[in-house]
Amino acid sequence: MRYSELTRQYFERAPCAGTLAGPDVVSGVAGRRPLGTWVRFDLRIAPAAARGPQILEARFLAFGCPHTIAVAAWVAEQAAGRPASAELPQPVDALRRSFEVPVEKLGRLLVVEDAWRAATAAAAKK
Amino acid sequence: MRYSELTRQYFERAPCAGTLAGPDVVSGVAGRRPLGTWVRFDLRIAPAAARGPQILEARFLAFGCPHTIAVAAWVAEQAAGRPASAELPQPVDALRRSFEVPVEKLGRLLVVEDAWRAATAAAAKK
Amino acid sequence: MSPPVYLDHAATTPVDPRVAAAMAECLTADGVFGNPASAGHVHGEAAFERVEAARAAVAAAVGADPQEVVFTSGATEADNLAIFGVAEHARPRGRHVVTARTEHKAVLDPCRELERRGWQVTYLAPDERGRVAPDRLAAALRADTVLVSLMHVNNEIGTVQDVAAFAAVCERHGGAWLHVDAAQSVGKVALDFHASGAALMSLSAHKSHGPKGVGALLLSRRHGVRIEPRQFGGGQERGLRSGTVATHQVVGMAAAFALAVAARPAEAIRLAALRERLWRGLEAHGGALRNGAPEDTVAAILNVSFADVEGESLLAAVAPRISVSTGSACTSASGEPSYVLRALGRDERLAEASLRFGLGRSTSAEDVDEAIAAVGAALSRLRRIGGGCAIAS
Amino acid sequence: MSPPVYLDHAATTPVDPRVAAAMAECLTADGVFGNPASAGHVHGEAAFERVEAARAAVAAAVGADPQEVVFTSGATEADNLAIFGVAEHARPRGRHVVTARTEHKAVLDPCRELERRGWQVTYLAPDERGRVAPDRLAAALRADTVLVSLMHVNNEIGTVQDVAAFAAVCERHGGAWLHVDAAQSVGKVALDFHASGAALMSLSAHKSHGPKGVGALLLSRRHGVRIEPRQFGGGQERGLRSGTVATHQVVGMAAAFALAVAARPAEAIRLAALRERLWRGLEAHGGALRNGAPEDTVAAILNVSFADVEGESLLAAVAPRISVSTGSACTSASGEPSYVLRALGRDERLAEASLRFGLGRSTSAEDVDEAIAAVGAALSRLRRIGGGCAIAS
Ligand SMILES: Cc1ncc(COP(=O)(O)O)c(C=O)c1O
Ligand SMILES: Cc1ncc(COP(=O)(O)O)c(C=O)c1O
Repeated sequence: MRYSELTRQYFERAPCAGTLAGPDVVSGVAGRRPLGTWVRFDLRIAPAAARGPQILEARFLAFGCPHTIAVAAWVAEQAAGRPASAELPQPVDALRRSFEVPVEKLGRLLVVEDAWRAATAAAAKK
Repeated sequence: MRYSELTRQYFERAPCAGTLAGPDVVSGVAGRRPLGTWVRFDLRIAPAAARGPQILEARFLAFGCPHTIAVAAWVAEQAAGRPASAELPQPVDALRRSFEVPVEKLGRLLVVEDAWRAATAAAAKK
Repeated sequence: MSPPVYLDHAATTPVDPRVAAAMAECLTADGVFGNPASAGHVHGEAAFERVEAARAAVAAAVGADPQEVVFTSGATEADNLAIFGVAEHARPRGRHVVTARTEHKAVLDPCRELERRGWQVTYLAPDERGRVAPDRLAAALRADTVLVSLMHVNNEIGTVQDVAAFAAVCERHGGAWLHVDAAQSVGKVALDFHASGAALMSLSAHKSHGPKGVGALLLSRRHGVRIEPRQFGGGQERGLRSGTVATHQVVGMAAAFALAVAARPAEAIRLAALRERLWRGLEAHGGALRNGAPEDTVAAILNVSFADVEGESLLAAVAPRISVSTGSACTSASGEPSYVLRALGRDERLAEASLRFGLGRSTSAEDVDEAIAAVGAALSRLRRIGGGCAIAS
Repeated sequence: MSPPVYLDHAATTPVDPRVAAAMAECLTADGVFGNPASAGHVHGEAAFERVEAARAAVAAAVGADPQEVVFTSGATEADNLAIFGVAEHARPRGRHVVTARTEHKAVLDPCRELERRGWQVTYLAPDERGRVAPDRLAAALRADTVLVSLMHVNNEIGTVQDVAAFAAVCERHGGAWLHVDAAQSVGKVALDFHASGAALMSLSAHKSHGPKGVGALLLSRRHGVRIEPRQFGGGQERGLRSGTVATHQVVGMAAAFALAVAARPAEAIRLAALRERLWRGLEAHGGALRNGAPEDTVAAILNVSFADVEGESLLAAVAPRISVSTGSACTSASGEPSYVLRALGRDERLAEASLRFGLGRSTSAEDVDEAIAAVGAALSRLRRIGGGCAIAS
C-alpha cells in the first residue's frame, strides 16, 4: 500500500490522539472494531455562543487503517476553535482527495464522519 | 547437430574424396540428390586372385549430411588392400555406433552400403 | 535513515552474489549468450551445455533425474502446467481434483478455473496448525479423481506437510497423481523428489536466493507422468514447454539451489534459534498469537497475529524499520485478510493483523532484535491510538 | 583457434553490457531485489517502481501506452496468450482464425492446437518474396473470423509485412482483431503499436540485445481488446498473467529496447551496406539464390540458398568459422527443411541448403568478409566431394 505524504505524516504523528475528560466534554463514536474500523472523537465545548457551541479542543481514538487514523487525527487537529457543527472541517470528498484515499476505502471515511456527527450532535444537545 | 570426434574428423579431412579412371576401375552409385543423399565409390581392382578381386585403391563422392560423408570417406580409406566383397569393412550397425550416427539417419548409411555393394558387385563381374 | 531490515524472504530473496556472477556469464558477448536451441554452431552448443548442466544440477539438488526437469518461468507456471496439463491429459479418466484451502493462489486459481470448465474440485480443510490430514485426503478421493495438489511448505505460516503420506494415499488409490507445490522448500527443508513419492513437483528459484522468473516442473518417470503442454512453439523442453530457454535464468536457479541445499542443515539450526528469539520477543509485547506450531513449521517462517491492532496500520507502522508482509506477497496488494489464516480458524481481524516474518541467509540476531523493537513500538502506539482493549467498541 | 564469428543475431543476441548492468542492479542484496508485488514495504515498492518504469520505457519504445503492456516470459508466451486468449474470449462470436504459412511456430503451433479443439484456421500463402497480400487476407475473412495473426518481420528471411494494410482490412471487417508477432522488429525496423492499427502485438527482448526469457503482449485500448488469461495465481499484470514479475528481466528488456530504438536509424543504414557486401560476396561463389527481396527485408537478415550442396553439411562445414543457422533456431534441431522457404516456393533441397545470416550491433565488415570466405571454402570443398553438377545423379 502506498500512502501520500500527508497520510503518512498524520498517521505517524497522529496529533491529538487520546481522550478528554470533564463535564464540558462530549463524545461521539462510530464503527465497529470487528468490522475493522472504529473512531471516537472527544470534544471540549465552550459555553454556547451566539453561533452555537464552539470546540476548545479535540481528541480522537481510531482503530483502523492508516487512512482512517490520519484523517481522524487531522480532523481532531483542525477542530479546535471551530463551531461544533455536523460538517467536518472539510467534506469527506475533499478529504479523500487531499489524503489520496483509494475510492474503495470511502466507507472508512464515512465512519470518521459518523463519529464526528455523533460528537457534534452531543455538543448541540448540551 | 553435434558430431562425434570421429565424424568431425572424417567429415573435415574427407580422405579419398574424388574419382578414379582407367580400365581397372569399377564404380557403384546409390541414392538420389533430390532426396538428400547420394554416394559413389570408385574402386581400382587388382587382377582376380584366389580369394577374389582385391581393392588397390578407392575414392568416394558423397552428397549428403556430415555423417554420410564421414562414413563414406572412412570406408574408402579402409578399402585399399581388402577383398572387393559385398561386406563393408565394418557392418552398418557398427559404423553407426562408432560414428555416433543418430538412429533416424540409419537410412543414409544404407545408401553408403548400397553404393559399396554396387561397386563390389561390378568388381565381381569383371 | 538506514533502510529497513529485510524480513520478507518468503516473498522473495536477494540473489546470492555467486549466483549473480554465474548468471552474468551467460549474458554478454564475452559470455555464453547463444540460443540453446541453435544446434548448428558452437555459440548455441555452449549455451545448450550450460542449460543441460543446470538441468542436472537442479535435478541433483532435489533428488530428481535431469530428464524429469521441465524448465518454466516460475512456480506459478509450473503449478498451472501441472494442474491443467494433468487435467487435460487425464480428462477421459475423470474430472475430479483434490487440493487444500491453504494452497497458494497459483494452485487454487487454476482449480477454480477447472471448476468453471466443468471439473469438480474438493478443497480440504487443514487443522488449526495448518496440517492436512492424510486420512482426510483418503476420504476425499473418488473413482474419478485424477489429481491431488498439495503443497510441501506453506508460504504464509511455514507448515511442512507430510508429502510421503499423501503420496502413499495416492499410490493406494492408483489413479490419482500427486502434485506438490514445493516453491518454498529448497534450502528450507530436506527435499527428495523420488523419495517423496510425488508424481509432479513445482519449484521456483527466487525463494532460494536465485532469480525471479524461473522455475521448474518435475515429472516423475517412475509414475510415467504424462501431461498436455500449454505453451506451443519451438518444441523446447521436449515439446512440453516451448519458448527459448533463458540460459542465465536456469543457470541461476541451478547455482542457487546448489548453495541452498549445501547451506541448509546449518541454516535450519541457525534460523530456528533466531525464530524462537523473535517469537519470545514478540510474545512479550502481549496479545501475540503464533500461527502454526513450531514443530511443524520451517525455521525460516514465523507468522504471528496481534490482538487489538488493525492489520494494515500495523504493517504501515513497522514498515520504516522492517520489511515484512501480511499474507502472501502475491495477495497482500489486495488488502483482504489472509485466506490461509482464516482456514486455520483465525477470525477476520486476527487474520488481518498478522505479520509473516521470513528469515533468510543474511538475517542476524540484530535484525531480529530490531524487528522485536519495531513491532513493540508499533503495537503500543497503535493500541494507544485505538483506545486499546480498555475502551469498549 | 579464435571462436567463430557470430552471425546468428536473428536467433538471439548477446545482451548489451549496459543492459546487463541495469539487470545486475535488480538482483543482489545491495540492489532492488524485492518482490514487486510486496506492496507493504520499501523493498517491494522499490521493485514495483522499477517494473513500472520498465513498463513505461517498453511502451515508449514501441508507441504504446504503459497500461497496454502485459509482461510475459517471451514472445512464445505472448503469441500463445494472444491466440488462445482471444480465441477463448471470442468463442461465442466465432471460431475462425487467419494466419500465414510463414509465421513462427509460436503462432502456427497454437493455431494447430486450436484446430484440434474445433476451431478453423486459414493459412495464407505468401508470394515468392515472402509477402502476404492484404487482398488475400480480405478474401479469407469470414463472418465468424475473430482473429488474424500475421507477423511483422519474418525471422527466417527478414521480410517486413504491411501491418497497416492488414489492420485496415481487419478494421473494415469489424469483428476480427489483428495480432502481430513483432518479436524480430525492435531495433530492426520502425515500430509503432498505435500507428500500426494492430489490436495485439508480441514482443521479445532477446532478439534486441536484451535478456532471454522475457517479452510482452500489447493489448490495444483503442480496440478495447479483451482476452482470457491462461496463467492463474497471484493476479499480477492485472490478472492477465499471474506469476512474480522478474524485475531484472523487464528492466533488461526496457533498457535493451531503448538502446535498440535509439540506434536503429544509423544501424539500419550500416547493416544494409554490410548485408549487400555479404550478398555480393556470396553471389560470386556461384549457385547462390537470395531468399526474399532486399527492398522488403530488414537490413539485419540475409537468407541465401545454395545449389549443389547439402544443407546440414554446409552448416557443419562453415561452423568452425561462422555461427549461422539454417531455418529458425527453434526448429533447426529438427533437421527438417525450412517450411518458410518451402512456402516461398523453394524446393526441398534448396530450402535445406540455405543459410540465414543474422547481422547485429557488433557485426563488422571483417565479419562479413570472413563469412564470405568461409562459405566459399565450404562450397568448393563440398561441391567437389559431392561430385558437383558435372556428375549426374
Ligand atoms: C507456495 C508458492 N507457490 C507458488 C508461488 C509462485 O511462484 P513464482 O513466484 O515463481 O511464480 C509462490 C511464491 O510466490 C509460493 O510461495
Ligand atoms: C518471429 C518470432 N516469434 C516468436 C519467437 C519466440 O520468441 P521467444 O524466444 O521470446 O519465446 C521468435 C524467436 O524465437 C521469433 O523470431
